[in-house]
Amino acid sequence: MISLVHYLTVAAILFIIGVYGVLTKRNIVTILMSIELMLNAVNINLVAFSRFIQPEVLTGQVFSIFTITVAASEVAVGLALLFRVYHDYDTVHIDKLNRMRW
Amino acid sequence: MDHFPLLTAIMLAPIIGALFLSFLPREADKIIKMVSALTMMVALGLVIYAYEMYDFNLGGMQFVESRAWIQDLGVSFILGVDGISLPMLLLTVLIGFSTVFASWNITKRSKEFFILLLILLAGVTGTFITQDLFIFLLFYEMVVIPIYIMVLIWGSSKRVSKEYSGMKLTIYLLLGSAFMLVGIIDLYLNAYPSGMRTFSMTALAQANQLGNLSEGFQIFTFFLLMIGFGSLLSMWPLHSWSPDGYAGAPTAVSMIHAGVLKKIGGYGLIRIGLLILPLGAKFWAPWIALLAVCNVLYAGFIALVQKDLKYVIGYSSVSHMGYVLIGFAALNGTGMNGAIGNMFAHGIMSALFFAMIGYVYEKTHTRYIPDLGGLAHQMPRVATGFMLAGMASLGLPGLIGFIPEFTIFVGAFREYPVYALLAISGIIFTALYILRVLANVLFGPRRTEFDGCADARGVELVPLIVLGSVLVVFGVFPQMLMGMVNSGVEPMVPFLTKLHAAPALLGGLFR
Amino acid sequence: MDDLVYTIAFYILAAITIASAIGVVTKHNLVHSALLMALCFIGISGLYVLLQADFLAAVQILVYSGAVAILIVLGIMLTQRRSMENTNPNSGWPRGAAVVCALLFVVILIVIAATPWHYSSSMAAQDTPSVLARLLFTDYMVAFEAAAVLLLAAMMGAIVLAKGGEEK
Amino acid sequence: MNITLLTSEIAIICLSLLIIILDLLLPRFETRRSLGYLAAAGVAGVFAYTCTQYGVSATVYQGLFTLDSFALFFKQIFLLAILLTLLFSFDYVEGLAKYQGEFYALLLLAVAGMMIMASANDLLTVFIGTELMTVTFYILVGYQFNSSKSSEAGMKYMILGSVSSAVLLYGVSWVYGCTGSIVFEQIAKHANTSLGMLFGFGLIVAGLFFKMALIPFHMWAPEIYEGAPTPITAMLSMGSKVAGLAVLLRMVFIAFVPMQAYWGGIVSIIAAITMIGGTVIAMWQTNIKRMMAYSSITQAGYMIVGLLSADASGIKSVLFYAMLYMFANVGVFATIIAVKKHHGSNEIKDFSGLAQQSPLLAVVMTVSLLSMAGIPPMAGFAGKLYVFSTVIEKGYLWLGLLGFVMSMISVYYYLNVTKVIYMNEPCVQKEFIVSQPLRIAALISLLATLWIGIYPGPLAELANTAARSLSIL
Amino acid sequence: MFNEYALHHAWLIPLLPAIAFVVIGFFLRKSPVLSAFLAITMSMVSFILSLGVGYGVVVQHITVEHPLIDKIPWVDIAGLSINMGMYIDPVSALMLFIVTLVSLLVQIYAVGYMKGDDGFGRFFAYLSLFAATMLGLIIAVNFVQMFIFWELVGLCSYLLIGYYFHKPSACEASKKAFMTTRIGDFGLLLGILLLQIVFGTLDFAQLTIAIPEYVQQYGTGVLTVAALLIFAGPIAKSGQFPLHVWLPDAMEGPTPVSALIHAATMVVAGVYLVVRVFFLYSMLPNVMLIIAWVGGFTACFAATIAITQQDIKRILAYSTISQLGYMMLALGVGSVTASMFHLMTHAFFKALMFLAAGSVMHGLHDKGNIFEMGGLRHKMPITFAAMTIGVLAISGIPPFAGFFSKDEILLAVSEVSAPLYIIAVVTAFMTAFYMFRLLFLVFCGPEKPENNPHEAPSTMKFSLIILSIFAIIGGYIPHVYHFGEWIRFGDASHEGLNWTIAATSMVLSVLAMALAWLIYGSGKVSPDRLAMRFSTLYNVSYHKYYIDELYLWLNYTFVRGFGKILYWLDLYIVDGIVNGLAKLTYRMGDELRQWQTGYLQQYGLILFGAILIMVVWLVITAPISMASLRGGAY
Repeated sequence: MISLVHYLTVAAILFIIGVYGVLTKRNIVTILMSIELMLNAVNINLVAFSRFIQPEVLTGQVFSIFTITVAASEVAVGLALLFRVYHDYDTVHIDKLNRMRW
Repeated sequence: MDHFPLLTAIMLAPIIGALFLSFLPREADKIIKMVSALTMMVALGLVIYAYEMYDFNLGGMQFVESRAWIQDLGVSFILGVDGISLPMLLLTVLIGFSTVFASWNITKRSKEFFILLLILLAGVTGTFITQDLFIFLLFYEMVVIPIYIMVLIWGSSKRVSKEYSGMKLTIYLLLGSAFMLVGIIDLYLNAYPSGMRTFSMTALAQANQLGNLSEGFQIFTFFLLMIGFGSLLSMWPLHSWSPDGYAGAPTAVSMIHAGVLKKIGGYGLIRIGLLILPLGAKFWAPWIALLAVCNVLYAGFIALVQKDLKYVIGYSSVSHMGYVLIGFAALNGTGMNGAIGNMFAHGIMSALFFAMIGYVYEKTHTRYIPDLGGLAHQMPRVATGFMLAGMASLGLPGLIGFIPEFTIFVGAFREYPVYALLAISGIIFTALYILRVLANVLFGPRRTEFDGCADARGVELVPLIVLGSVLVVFGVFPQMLMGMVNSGVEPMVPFLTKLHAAPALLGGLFR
Repeated sequence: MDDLVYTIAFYILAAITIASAIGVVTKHNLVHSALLMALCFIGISGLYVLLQADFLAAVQILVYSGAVAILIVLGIMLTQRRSMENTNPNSGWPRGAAVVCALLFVVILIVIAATPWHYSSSMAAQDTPSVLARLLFTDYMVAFEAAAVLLLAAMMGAIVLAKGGEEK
Repeated sequence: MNITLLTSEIAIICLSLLIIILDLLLPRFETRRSLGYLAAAGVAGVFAYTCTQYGVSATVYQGLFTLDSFALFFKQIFLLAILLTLLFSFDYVEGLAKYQGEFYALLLLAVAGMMIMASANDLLTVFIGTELMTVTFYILVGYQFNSSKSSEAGMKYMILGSVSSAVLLYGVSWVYGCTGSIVFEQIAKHANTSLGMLFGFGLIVAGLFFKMALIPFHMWAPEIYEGAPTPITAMLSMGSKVAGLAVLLRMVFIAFVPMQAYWGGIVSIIAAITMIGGTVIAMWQTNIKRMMAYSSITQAGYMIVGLLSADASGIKSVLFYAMLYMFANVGVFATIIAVKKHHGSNEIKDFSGLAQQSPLLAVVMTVSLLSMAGIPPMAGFAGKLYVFSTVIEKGYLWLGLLGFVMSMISVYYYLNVTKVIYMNEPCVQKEFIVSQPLRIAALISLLATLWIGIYPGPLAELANTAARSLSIL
Repeated sequence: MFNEYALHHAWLIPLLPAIAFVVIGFFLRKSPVLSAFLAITMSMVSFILSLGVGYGVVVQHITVEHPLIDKIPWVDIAGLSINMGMYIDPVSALMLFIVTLVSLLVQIYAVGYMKGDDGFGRFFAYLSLFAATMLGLIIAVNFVQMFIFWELVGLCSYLLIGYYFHKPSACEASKKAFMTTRIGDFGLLLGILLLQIVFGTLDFAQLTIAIPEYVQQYGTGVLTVAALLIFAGPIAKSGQFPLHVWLPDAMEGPTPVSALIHAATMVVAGVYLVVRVFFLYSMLPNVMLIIAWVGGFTACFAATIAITQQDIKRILAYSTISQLGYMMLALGVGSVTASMFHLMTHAFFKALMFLAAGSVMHGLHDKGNIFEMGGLRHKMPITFAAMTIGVLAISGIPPFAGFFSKDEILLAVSEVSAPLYIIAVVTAFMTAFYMFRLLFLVFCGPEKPENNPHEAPSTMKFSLIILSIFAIIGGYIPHVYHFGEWIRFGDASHEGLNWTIAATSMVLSVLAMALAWLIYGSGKVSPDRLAMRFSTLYNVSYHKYYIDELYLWLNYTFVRGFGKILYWLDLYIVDGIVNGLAKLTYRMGDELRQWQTGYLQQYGLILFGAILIMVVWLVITAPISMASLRGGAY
């Protein structure tokens, strides 16, 4: 029987993969993708909770819709910033971005 | 007198002066100085008036003004002076007045200088007249920053850079005050239960009688206060800001700092430490006495080997604060009288000293003792000032320093014979370093390189005349000072007697 | 029987999702990563279906697998002018990251396991789009409007940034 | 359903839209200064309007959006912040290559986000408000097109910000899962202390701590502060941080009341680390904006101390502190902008001789910095007194002591700036121009800082009202 | 009546010179004539008043037991009240007389002596101040007043020794004088404080009553300590061993000063103090013995040094120390009369000798070495006569003043202790010897051609003559008119001479004179060869037993060394800790900022690490905290 726990576990794995991607990938695009993975993990969580805890009220799903919206706008802004960075630094590698430190 | 807010006027005079100055063009050098002088003259006049009008028979707080200030904290804007604060106030304006003239020759960015000076003076003035701890704190640190800036711009130093000494002075005192702040907050929170809280010193002073402050609490909180006020008073070993700081500071700042600011430490110890936390004071008094002896002897010995004039006086003032501390630690009426009197006396003499050093430095461009000599030939008036200050410093009778010191010794000897003995031996070392300075700077063969150095004249003489005459007049008629001080201390005497009778560490009568 | 199908479907979808997610962060070719991401999103939308969130599943496919994935690919196109080989390298502190992630994962698992879940026995809402719509335009009005403003801001910002960066 | 409660938010958003439209209509060669004035005037109007709303305590949309004195207080902080920021950044915006109109519009949208955060009474509105603010800030941080630092900062902020949003969301999902609701009161009703709840709570708090840039969630702040356009830096440190605080306060004191026993330890330790770390690192900074970043980190440390007391006086102290912190920031950033305009860079050494070139700004800078350091009679002192007296009352004497010691140590780096301002001679001998709006902003900050410091009564009363309106207390 | 008036206005006596000081100091410094005139006038009035006081004391039968006291409150605070006033009894009346007389004469003398000096006005201001303070000391009614003026005379001494402040040696000497007396004052102050603690009062009159009662009740333990501490003051002020070192150096001051302060008046303040508090000392026989031995030893010790000294004023200075020792000795054996008598005669003849020496130096352009002088009797007859009278007086040749007073002392000593008596007699012999040595070397023998001496101006001569008269008759007349009846404190006064003792001392004096003539006058025995012969003794004596060197070394090694050590401590330990803490904080900032590498992913790592820790913390503390929260909703 697939229960809430399964979904939560899938979401957790997805979330962790996202975190791992953010922490290790050098390419900003991948990092953005990893962030999307994290947000999707959240969505799975929300929808699963919505389904198993409160199926009659769709709060979790509503929340997910907003999450998706926000994620989309973040990606848009992120990519726009990516162009700027690429323009200024001629690279999309995050570890080249350390002109400011200490 | 019911209607005219005398104390507010005294406090506001410098602030208004500073505001006025800020609208003057910066080229109007003379006018700026005149305005500053006028401001301080008004303040001085008002304080002298207050001093004269103070009713000895009535005693206690007079000229009280009270306004609600911050309801939810229990802060009210209470001003008032008694026999303890009035001499301090007089000291402040006397020195303040003198500093204006001691800085008369400052031409570099004079507008800023005098604005800062007046703010500084307003801050110190406020500290002494307020009877509310919150307002006290407001004024307490108001002075730190002007001092720092003044050290930076107009200061000078030899052994260490003035940036260093200014920063050290500032941070050291602020750190000390951090402890004090915590202590005061702690006190504030515990003195009265929530809802009745107040910062009023008089109300807080009653908390102990009501039994709101346990002995352990008092001991702990007094310790915090002791760190704060002790570092301002340059209590050993919290003194090391003092010589460096004075060395770096311009004349006016050294005068005010050594003359008045240090006294806030002593004043706070008495007004806040002792009156509010008597059991804490009693617990720590022997330790304070011990540290006081360290102050006297340690700093005295060090002053002996200094080569920079300001360092000598810097260490000397540390040494003198030892007397104040031991007088305080005696926790009896006599010692307290002496401590307060000595704060006044030391203020006047150290200010005079610094003023004279300022002149010498201004004219000769050196404060290095081996480079100086025979200045009495070229500058007899400055030499006179030096002599006066030096003699007062070594406790010569007939000058202001003697009676307070004597009083302290009488008070302290009773409680701590051994400490007092050691502290009194300080008079020998004081004489040793003071005479050494006087001999090496003023006397000796005429040096041709100083022939061009003019003696103080005109307005430059004002500090010498004002401080010098106070030095002598209060020395010859000490009752003028001690009577006032005593009127403040007298009401404390039964309290102190009771404190002595209270069994240590148990609370007894004071529970 | 239904349960079994449901279970099998879940595991398949979960496997697709996770495998493709792993692929996203391990592939050395950026384009592959992007495509795998789209796959992952499709898998997730499948999970939504299993969770009876059909509207959301549709949105997921439209927005994520469609718009976002295309946006990402566009980003790749615009910034990656050379070969796609090895465009997605690791950097920095993979070991540290692995440790932190592993620990975090363990913690999450513990939390999942240790939390007592109170399942609701009531039926899932039917006709989710209309319920959602009602919710969006009544209770969550403020959030909805704010999200709209957010989208506007993001759009405007994206344009400004991209153009501003180009025409410096 | 009382839609008028939303008036100020709607007004700000409309103002923003109006500016966008006008920007399109205005001829190309025209400077967008007029739009700035319009924005400022509009904000001032809204601010005036909000003043009339005190005493209101009502909710709309099933309690998801609430307007009480607490929210109003924060809104006023944001409005004042943006108003003053606008005043001192006209010159700066004029220096931007283009898209000046959008700059104002986006700034207003960010403020709208903050205002929504202040009023939000459920996790979703909180989230959307936060995102509206942060996403706008991502854009604005990268707004300086001629500076690679700006784009770098924008990128980094975007990545870390999104990650932290994701973390926050993950936490939200857990809280939702454990309580079945996202409305604060409901959460409080259903709150338990199961691991899932704690986990979710932890993640949410971490996300908010990130917004407030508390150590160790602060790593983004220095770079972003340094790289961002100065008005944005100002708004980041005033708005973003304070908005995070607003949410945190409401959340912690309404939704997570049953978990009070848990946050004490964490908050006290993080506050301590933040105060220490921010202070000691700031000593080494040579860039004024970067220094201000660390400074604001430290300040955030002071602010969350008030959380520990977990009662109205604690909240009051935090509110009080937030307000004066805003004023101090205005003074500092106004001066930074003026100096930047003069010297073209943000190094501390560029402040050389400011005292002679512009005594007013020198004073404003000094007073503001010292207010942050908590030196009387500046406002910061009263703020610290409030904050630390509430926690000392709760027995955190060590924290109070640490706080005061650290604030005194922080004087070191603040004074280093003062030193440069006063001691050094001006290094560039050209006329130092201070525009009138900037002067006004600086003056307001100066007077407010001194006024609050000397006579904190009225503000304290206001903060008290605001704090008490958090109904659960 | 005048004496009534004088008695009740005795406070005017110190006040008038004080006024002179203020007026001269502030207004007349630039005008020599006016300042001298004012100072002398004031001194004159003071002198007349003190004559009136003396007369009043005699006719109104004011005795030591029943003094005339008048006082006003000066400081009145909790736990301490101090009065200022006047305490007139025969002793103080006598002292007033001596001091006003000598100071008047010295001022007159100084008009001539200081002529043309740059600081003429300053000099007279100082002299007036000194007169004021010394007179204030004399009429002190309590210890505090005594101490105040005690210190102030020290100040005047300091100022006047350092009068030629361009001379480094004068500066050093003045410093030394102040410092040495300060050490004594430290003891004095402690003693005073002890009395204040024990009795709650410092008033002489009250103590006179209180002390015997106290001794009866509690014994003498504390009082002994107090008395010894108080005696430290006189030791320093009156140049007793071991604090005598400042007095010879004090001769750097102008000669009138040496005459006035360091011979006749200030240095006897110590003696006067002991007399004034004799009510205390008389209770403590042990302390008295100590005083006697200190005095005796000092007398002899200083005489041995004086024998080899070459500077005219130094010889006189050591002689002064020696004579002061005599006075102390007399006090120690309990004879106030003898001590005060000798104090008076000594004031006359020692002032006379100093003034004469000043005249000599004035004539020789400030040359001081007696071996470079000679044959001055021709050119300076008046000075010669004055000096001769002084020498005869000090040597105890009748009928000069010294004979009577010295005899009184020897008599008193002989009754108490034989060893002390022998010491005293030996001292008397040595005194006569070195005094005649001085006389012969300076005035007899051949004239030195390089000297071009001239007699002193008339003002100087006037003072010399007056003092000569006093040096001649100052012993005999009091002796005849019952000095001992008048000034006594319970001790036996010796009416008439003990001829055995008188004859012994006289014979010894004559022998000493003869010996001096043999060596220095006639040149029969070469002094150099004697010096070679007893080179060790000679060197020790010539170098004053190396005590100065010892003190210098002690000061340098211990005081300054200690100061240096403490300074090091202050710089590197006390301040070092402060700076160290500051540096530590600063370094900590450096370490911490290294984390801020600019690498985003590191930031992320830290972020998630922190989240992890925080969450784990929450989860771990959950079970612990749960206990208190168990039973929550849901």
